Amino acid sequence: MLTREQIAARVARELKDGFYVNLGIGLPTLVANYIPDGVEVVLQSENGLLGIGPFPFAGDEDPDLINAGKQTVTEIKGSSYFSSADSFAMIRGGKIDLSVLGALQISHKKGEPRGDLANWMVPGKMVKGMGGAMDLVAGTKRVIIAMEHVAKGEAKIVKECTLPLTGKGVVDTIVTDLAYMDVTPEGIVVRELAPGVTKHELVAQTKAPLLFAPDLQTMAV
Amino acid sequence: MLTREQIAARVARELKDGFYVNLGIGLPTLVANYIPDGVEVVLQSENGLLGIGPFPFAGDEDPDLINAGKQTVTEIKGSSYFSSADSFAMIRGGKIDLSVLGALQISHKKGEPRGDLANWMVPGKMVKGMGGAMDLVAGTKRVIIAMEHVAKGEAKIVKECTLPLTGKGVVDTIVTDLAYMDVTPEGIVVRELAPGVTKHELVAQTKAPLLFAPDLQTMAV
Amino acid sequence: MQKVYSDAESALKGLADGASIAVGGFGLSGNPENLITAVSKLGTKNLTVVSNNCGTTELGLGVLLKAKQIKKMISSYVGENKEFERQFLAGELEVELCPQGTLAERLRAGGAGIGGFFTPTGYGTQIAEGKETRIIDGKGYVLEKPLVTDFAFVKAWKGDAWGNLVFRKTARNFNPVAAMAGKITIAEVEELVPVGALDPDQVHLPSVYVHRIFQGKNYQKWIEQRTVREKK
Amino acid sequence: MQKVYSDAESALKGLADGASIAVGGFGLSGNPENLITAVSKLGTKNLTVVSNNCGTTELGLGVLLKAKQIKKMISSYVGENKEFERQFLAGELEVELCPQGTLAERLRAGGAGIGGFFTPTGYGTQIAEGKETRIIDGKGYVLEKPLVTDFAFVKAWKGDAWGNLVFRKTARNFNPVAAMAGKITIAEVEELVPVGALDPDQVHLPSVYVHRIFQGKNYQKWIEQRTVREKK
Repeated sequence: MLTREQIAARVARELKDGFYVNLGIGLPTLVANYIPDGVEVVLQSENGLLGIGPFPFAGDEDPDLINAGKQTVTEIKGSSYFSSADSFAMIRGGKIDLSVLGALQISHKKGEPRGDLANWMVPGKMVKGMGGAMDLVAGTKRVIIAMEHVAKGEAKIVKECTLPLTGKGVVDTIVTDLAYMDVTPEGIVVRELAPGVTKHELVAQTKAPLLFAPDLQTMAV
Repeated sequence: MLTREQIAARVARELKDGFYVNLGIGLPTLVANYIPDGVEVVLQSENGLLGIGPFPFAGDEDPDLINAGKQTVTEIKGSSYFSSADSFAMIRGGKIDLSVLGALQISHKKGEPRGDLANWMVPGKMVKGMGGAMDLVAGTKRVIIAMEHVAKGEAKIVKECTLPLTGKGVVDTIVTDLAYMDVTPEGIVVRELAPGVTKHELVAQTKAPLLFAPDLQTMAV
Repeated sequence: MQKVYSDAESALKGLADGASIAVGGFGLSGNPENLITAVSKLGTKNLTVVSNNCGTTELGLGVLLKAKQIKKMISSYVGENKEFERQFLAGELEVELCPQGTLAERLRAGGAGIGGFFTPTGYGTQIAEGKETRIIDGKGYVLEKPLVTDFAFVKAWKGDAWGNLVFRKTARNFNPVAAMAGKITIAEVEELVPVGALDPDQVHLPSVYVHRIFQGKNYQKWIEQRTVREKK
Repeated sequence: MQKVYSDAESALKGLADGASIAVGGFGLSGNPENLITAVSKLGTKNLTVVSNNCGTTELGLGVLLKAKQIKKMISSYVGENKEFERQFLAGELEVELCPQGTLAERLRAGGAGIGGFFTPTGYGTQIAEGKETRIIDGKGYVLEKPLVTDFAFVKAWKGDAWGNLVFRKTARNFNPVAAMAGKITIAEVEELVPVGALDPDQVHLPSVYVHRIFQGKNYQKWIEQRTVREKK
């Protein structure tokens, strides 16, 4: 089983030089700490910044410079600022190469190229709002879900999402503490198992059919 | 009968302090020479400038600073530049107070608040394109047509436009060498006659019904 | 051209109960603080507010919410405000949740004279319920409508007396599109400069969108999540 | 990040006969001169070009038209080009006329993932023929579709190695929206600067829209209508 940090590190290996990337709040944000050497990526913040830098040094915080999680950040060289309309133009327009988000539930229907995602509300609980998540999953070229495989004993990869959807047919890849999985028209294909995790354990923790890649690997961590 | 300069001067009297105005190519451009004292207006150029200044002095021409007629111009203090999409956003969005254009034909249907305009093509002749005219008439708050009342002996104010329309229900006011007319749901109302022009003459030169305002004036020139 | 007002109170003339207001800002960043405070003092009621967030429980638009001046919110995320939750569950507050990009585009569309647009955002979700949907080139889209409001409140870094605005860093956010959507747009600025002081190539929002402008004061510029790293 | 090319020729790799290209510029102002010249030399044929104008008979895109490299033009105004008239009347050239604001918005929509939009422009005219129309709140609108092209050619004043662009005065015009619409967007700049040399608040077009960039040379920057006034 992977730690949250290890999940983030595995996702980071999907980054390619020159990628423009949007990282969601929480676990996905950690991906920024594991960008491979020699790979230059530009992090997008949907509130209007291309080129998020690290957190500022104490005393250097600028209330005019925050990320989408309302945290104080910095800008890198080569960054640019723009309005919310311009920010979501590039998101919806497919200009962002990769978006990493968390999930409450994921499901997949055979024949569909991508999976369904629910990550914005639980009926009966207070609705906080979807923020930019619906736009991000609808628009970015590739959507990777980074999450714990099971939440409070409940499987999150399910036959059909019962929670309200964030997007229909939007998930490309799922990275959890147990495995790396690609969504394909044939089904959810397990490509890597976390060290020490068996096929049997993974299947037991998943409420949707899984396919195992012929060249199934143990994940390098 | 008014000269072209006098037509422009009459249109200029419609300008109010603080107006944002777009002037078409040709006669409408002359309106800029007659802006009343104490009235501050900002001229918009649909290729991306708010705040057109006078022509440059010889030697000061800048190929990066032209108006929509591709003429070299200057910028005034308080001006701003923007993209074509942003330019037509403000035009379509009703942020421009007044647009002045020429016409080939104008007609009006009783009951409609505004008149129809044809000014971009003559079938059988080479089509040059509508440029920004269709957007301007569809979007600006008030559209004034500045033109000669008759072209080559043919009336331009007609019962129904026979030429392809630039806009349906878009003309508010018509200023010609013969008269000043407002388009109203009741019909085209003549408010001012040019000095020396009689009602009879005006009617003879117009192929659409005209109403005369109870307080019909002789135009001050 | 007379657009300069002495303060927020005078710039708000004509604001009446029941008005709709588009408000710039993302979280507490880039908020029109002076205008919000002035509306709080005025006590204007039954407002419909279009804003990405609704401040926090105690700050920003949260002040108007707490005083029950807001009848309806159109937002994408309101998780930072506990009072919002209470009023919503008690049925005291109408809420229209709108995806963030759709909200920004609807405000732009309102200012740009667009009658509606097809967006892929929310297709196949409950956001699309009751809305027209359509498959275009094999992809699902939802028809979304423009937003036009009676007033817009925006905050800029610098502005000139004609209303040309320049924003600073991510404090730009929703401010330009809120300005576009307002029938009467009021801008407050940290620094009001003379006409001609701004480089025309560097104006972020042309003056045509701003009807009233004033120099703001006592900016608090709150930080919601102060995150820092250690100097090594 | 590898976006910098040595010249127009190398930046054009992959451009093939039959490609569609969005080209920035208004008249001869803000034209990607180096790219147009390079395509002229390459002799690429059957191009579909989306550009507000088609240069003049001898300059700008007119060069490609004259050499019969263009199969179809999507433009709002082509009155400055006599050869255009000849080819059009002879049936050698397909033409799609599009109102200028609609053209700009279609390019933006293509880059912004909008599937279509309702515009009041052209309602009740022959531009609306064959298109869906609709009355919204009492006003007539036409549904217009986004434009996405294989390539986009844009010209900026300054650009950095990542592709952030800054334009100068009215040479900005259609360049930002052409850049948005291109699947592969190539920018030529008068001055290529190092990453970090541009103020992030003053970038007109973020680098995400630019895939290839090079320092242009020998800019002619033609003037179509040299209009001056006398010094008094």
